[in-house]
Amino acid sequence: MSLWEYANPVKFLRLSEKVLPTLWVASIACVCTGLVWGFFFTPDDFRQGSTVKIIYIHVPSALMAINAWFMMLIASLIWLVRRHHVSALAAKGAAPVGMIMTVIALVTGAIWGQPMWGTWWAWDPRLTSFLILFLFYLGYMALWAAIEDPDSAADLTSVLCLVGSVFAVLSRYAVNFWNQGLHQGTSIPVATGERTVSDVFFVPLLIAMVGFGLLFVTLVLYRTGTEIRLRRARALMAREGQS
Amino acid sequence: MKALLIRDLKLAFRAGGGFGLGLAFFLIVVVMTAFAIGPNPELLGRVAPGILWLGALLACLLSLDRVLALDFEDGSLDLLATAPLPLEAVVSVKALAHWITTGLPLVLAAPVLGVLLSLPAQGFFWITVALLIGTPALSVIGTFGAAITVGIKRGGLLLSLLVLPLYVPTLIFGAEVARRGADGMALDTPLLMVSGITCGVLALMPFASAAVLRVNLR
Amino acid sequence: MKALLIRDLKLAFRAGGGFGLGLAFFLIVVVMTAFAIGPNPELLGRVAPGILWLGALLACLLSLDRVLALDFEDGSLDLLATAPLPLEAVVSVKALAHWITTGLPLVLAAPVLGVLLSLPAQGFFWITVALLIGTPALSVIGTFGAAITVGIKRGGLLLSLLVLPLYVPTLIFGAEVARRGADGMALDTPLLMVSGITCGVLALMPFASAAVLRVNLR
Amino acid sequence: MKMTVTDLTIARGGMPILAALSFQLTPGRALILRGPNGTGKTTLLRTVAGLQSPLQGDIDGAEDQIAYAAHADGLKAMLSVAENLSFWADVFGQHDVEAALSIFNLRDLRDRLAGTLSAGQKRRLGLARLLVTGRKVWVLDEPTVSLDAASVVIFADAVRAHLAQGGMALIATHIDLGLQDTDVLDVTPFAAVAGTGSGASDEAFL
Amino acid sequence: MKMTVTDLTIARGGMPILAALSFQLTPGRALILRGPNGTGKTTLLRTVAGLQSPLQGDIDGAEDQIAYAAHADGLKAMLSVAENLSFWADVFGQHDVEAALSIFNLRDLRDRLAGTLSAGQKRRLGLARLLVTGRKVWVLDEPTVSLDAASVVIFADAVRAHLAQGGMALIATHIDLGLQDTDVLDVTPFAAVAGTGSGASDEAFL
Ligand code: HEM
Ligand SMILES: Nc1ncnc2c1ncn2[C@@H]1O[C@H](COP(=O)(O)OP(=O)(O)OP(=O)(O)O)[C@@H](O)[C@H]1O
Ligand SMILES: Nc1ncnc2c1ncn2[C@@H]1O[C@H](COP(=O)(O)OP(=O)(O)OP(=O)(O)O)[C@@H](O)[C@H]1O
Ligand SMILES: [Mg+2]
Ligand SMILES: [Mg+2]
Repeated sequence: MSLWEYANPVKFLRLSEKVLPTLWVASIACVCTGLVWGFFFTPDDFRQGSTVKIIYIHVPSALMAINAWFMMLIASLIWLVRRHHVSALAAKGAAPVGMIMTVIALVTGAIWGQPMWGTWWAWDPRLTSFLILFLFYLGYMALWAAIEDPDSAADLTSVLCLVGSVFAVLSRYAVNFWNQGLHQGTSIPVATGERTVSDVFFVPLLIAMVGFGLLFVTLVLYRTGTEIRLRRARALMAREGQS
Repeated sequence: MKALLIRDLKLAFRAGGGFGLGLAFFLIVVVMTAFAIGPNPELLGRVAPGILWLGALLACLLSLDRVLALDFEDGSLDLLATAPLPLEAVVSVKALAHWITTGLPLVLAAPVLGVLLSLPAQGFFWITVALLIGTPALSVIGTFGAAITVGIKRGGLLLSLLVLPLYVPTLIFGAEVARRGADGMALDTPLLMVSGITCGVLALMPFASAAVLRVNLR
Repeated sequence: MKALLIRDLKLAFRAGGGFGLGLAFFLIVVVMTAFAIGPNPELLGRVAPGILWLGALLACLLSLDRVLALDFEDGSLDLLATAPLPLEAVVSVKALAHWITTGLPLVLAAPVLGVLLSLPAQGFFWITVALLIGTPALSVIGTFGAAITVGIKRGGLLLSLLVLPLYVPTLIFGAEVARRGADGMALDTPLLMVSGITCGVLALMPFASAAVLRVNLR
Repeated sequence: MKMTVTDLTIARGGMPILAALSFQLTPGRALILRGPNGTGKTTLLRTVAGLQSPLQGDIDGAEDQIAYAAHADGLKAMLSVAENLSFWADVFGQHDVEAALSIFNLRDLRDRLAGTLSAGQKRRLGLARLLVTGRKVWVLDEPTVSLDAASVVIFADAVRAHLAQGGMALIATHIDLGLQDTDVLDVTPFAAVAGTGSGASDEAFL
Repeated sequence: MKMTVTDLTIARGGMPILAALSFQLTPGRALILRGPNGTGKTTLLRTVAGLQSPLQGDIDGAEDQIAYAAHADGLKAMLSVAENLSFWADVFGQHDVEAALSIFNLRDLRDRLAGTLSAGQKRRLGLARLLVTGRKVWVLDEPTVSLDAASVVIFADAVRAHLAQGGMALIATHIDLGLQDTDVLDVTPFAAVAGTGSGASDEAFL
């Protein structure tokens, strides 16, 4: 049995209905532990004071925001190549989640920036490229909203997602070139060999990130399910109207 | 009239025209400006009020060609012209709908974008006020432009050509209010001017628009 | 193909779409900015390159919705799709026509407007070069946006929402070239990047546009 | 009350195309306009509907009486059939659209977006609009375009019903509508002879 | 060479509307599509013309053979009649437009802007376009809309001439075109029954 058989909406629905409850519990648990631990059971940073704790929301959301777009990119490719409705709908369902994550990253970042850099916003490359990412999310969702016929919408948005990704990467470099910023580089071990954050901060951060990851998966599965049900209702109604 | 307003709002939302788009465009213009001018916050801060006004203006502009042209193309305008309600009412309602879907959101969004352009703290209140008073004028004047160009297919560019000069006074005084507000200077004169322009325009423009529209329909 | 190009140019001129309008809009945007920012020449001089790019960008944008939508509405696109020439060729020709009627005039006009914004002397050459290299990319990317939104009536606003983010790299590097040129700094990196983007886009975009267009026609 | 058109001269693009045209609409009767393509029927109808002003002559008893329907149906693709109809009903101060919907049997299409209708369905909706205007004088330009036989009959019945209630109708058409005892006016003989278009905007230059 | 359509299923808005449709176009003969409004004629024609892809079945011998003419004539209001026509001639690699102009007697309108034509004149121009494509298969959607009797005859003659040269024609219409010995296909019986639309995009969700 191949993974593809879950490309069948009905099968997919059944599966997601099975796993969703556990996913909900797990993700919420992780997020809560991560945040609570991070907020209440870690010492204040000697330099940043208690403001450092915002990192437990900021970083995970930021990462998820990027990953969401990756996931959409892959889903779009699958739709274009194999034309599985589920993947198209998954991309559709992921977009709002990703956008919210982006907004959270932006807002928490801004809040953080006030004490750290003494400004709500600075045209730092990473910040800026996040703003651009936000714009891409906006356009993508607006396009979904603007087209009635679901299949055309799926096709168009997928192409937009591909082209958009290319330009997003380009923009990232452009922005870097345009302005070297004050935002610190990544220091997650997976990203770079050594780390700049001590374990005390790092463990809860890790948990929080896992939690956000799970939460993202949960939300996407959930939203995809909703989209599928909508399409199903639509199909049934059409059948009614026809016969 | 109520029916017309409701319908226009409905269309604005369904056809992906309304609210969101104008805002997004506003946001983009601001971001683009930053890219174009460079990240230097002090410099950005100085041009911020002007740029915000410019962005609002362009966002209005871009949505103008939907105001009347759509109804003209599908014949709705002909039918409305033979309907009981006077064309003056029609254009006013259209302008109102345009303001609700475009102007109002811009007003609400302006402060947020002010942050992006590192607008001086005391500027936020005044840019909002200036836009709140100014944008209705933009919509009404814009509707006039739309009425003039309604015959021309995709007259968007021509439309903006006709309208932008008419926007100059509003822009100048509006930006002045915002700038002085940001620098904490006295600003009652420009404020009065903006309000004056808006009131005058609201009172008189609809007749001009209706007249022009009649010409275009025949 | 030649027939198509000639026809599009003809239409652009007759329907009051081409040449003049884009230019005029460019001019107006620049003037408006001057108004909005205030008369301080030193400040203007510093933002001049960026503003010129911004103006060019918006002028392109505003004329984009005429590129394909008109032909879609009157059924020409359906007929062209059944005609011997491939859609890739059609969109390329359309982009070319758009550039000739919009981009090219802007390039020629930029130096003149530079004077209005008191652009530093050594900046003139480079702003022209930057625009000359950059604007084709704008037209081609824009055509892609037009192809995506062609089904949507008066999708002008949505169009710009989709296209502007795609313009970011071109804008950044283009403006960088202009700014560095004005400040007399080394500018080969951004220049290379702009050229690179333009070439890449010219080579690949038409296929994307054609694909999208096919979807919209069905 | 009746509607009288006396000694009318109409122009398109500054040149008169129909001259010295006079006719009358009486309650309960329909007047069919005939004439080859390009004689000026559409222009005439637009003039009668008050959408353009005549060069000469006058039209009495038309103001606020006319429901005009032309090639463009004034439908919004993004509104459902019912929404489209009830909008026009509101504009004309009417209320129920059910009657109109069922007469032109659009009942099962009521929640479909107008943009997804077929040519004939669109046209039916456009005609249903006439019923919700509550106007006495129908001015119709080729109403049966792209209607199938059945729908043409439905339309004819609608017109008959309208006339029966003392309404009037001025209809330009190329095909037979199957309406009995209607007056027919062939506009061909009234074609304006070059130069007679006194009052045409360009005359002044001659 | 002939054109064969076998076991075709077509859809609009994700639901099949015509199913299991098969027919053949043979040189020298015209096939008239009939059926009430909304049965799917337009959709069928668009599919045959390759403007949308069928759910099932295939269409042979159509590629680069088809001249399609629908409700929208693809005319540019700002181009003169002659310019409009010669543009399409160029696109299809043809050259003289005089023949077409005179057949649909548009000679005296040749320098008029297409935007100022009357409905029927526009339509005549749209049909004249067919002659300059040099394509063998004409696919026409309600070609005689808003044409007067005389023009309908002209059109019928044009079709006859085209067939006589070994051309083919697939025509959807509601009114009689006065073409002799044509095959008629009523699409009503092929209306897709609910659920049979295997492959329809939404079927997967049921
Ligand atoms: C709105 C503004 C901001 C945005 C969009 C933003 C975005 C991001 C992103 C995308 C990451 C990436 C995760 C990674 O690659 O490691 C990140 C991490 C981080 N950001 Fe921000 N950021 C913003 C503002 C700030 C501010 C003001 C601070 C405070 C100084 C800050 C501190 C951090 C830290 C400490 C990390 C973790 C980096 C690491 O892995 O060590 N950010 N942010
Ligand atoms: N701007 C113009 N300049 C010159 N002639 C014009 C102009 N506009 C329209 N005409 C001519 O006016 C005449 C009347 O047009 P109209 O649409 O009224 O004809 P019609 O009777 O409705 O024809 P049809 O039956 O085809 O609809 C046409 O011959 C048209 O060519
Ligand atoms: N998006 C959609 N969703 C559901 N049904 C649709 C959609 N689009 C079109 N239809 C239906 O498809 C059917 C076929 O339309 P089509 O235009 O092919 O009919 P037609 O035979 O050309 O009718 P006419 O003779 O009126 O032109 C119509 O009943 C229409 O309502
Ligand atoms: Mg007519
Ligand atoms: Mg049809």
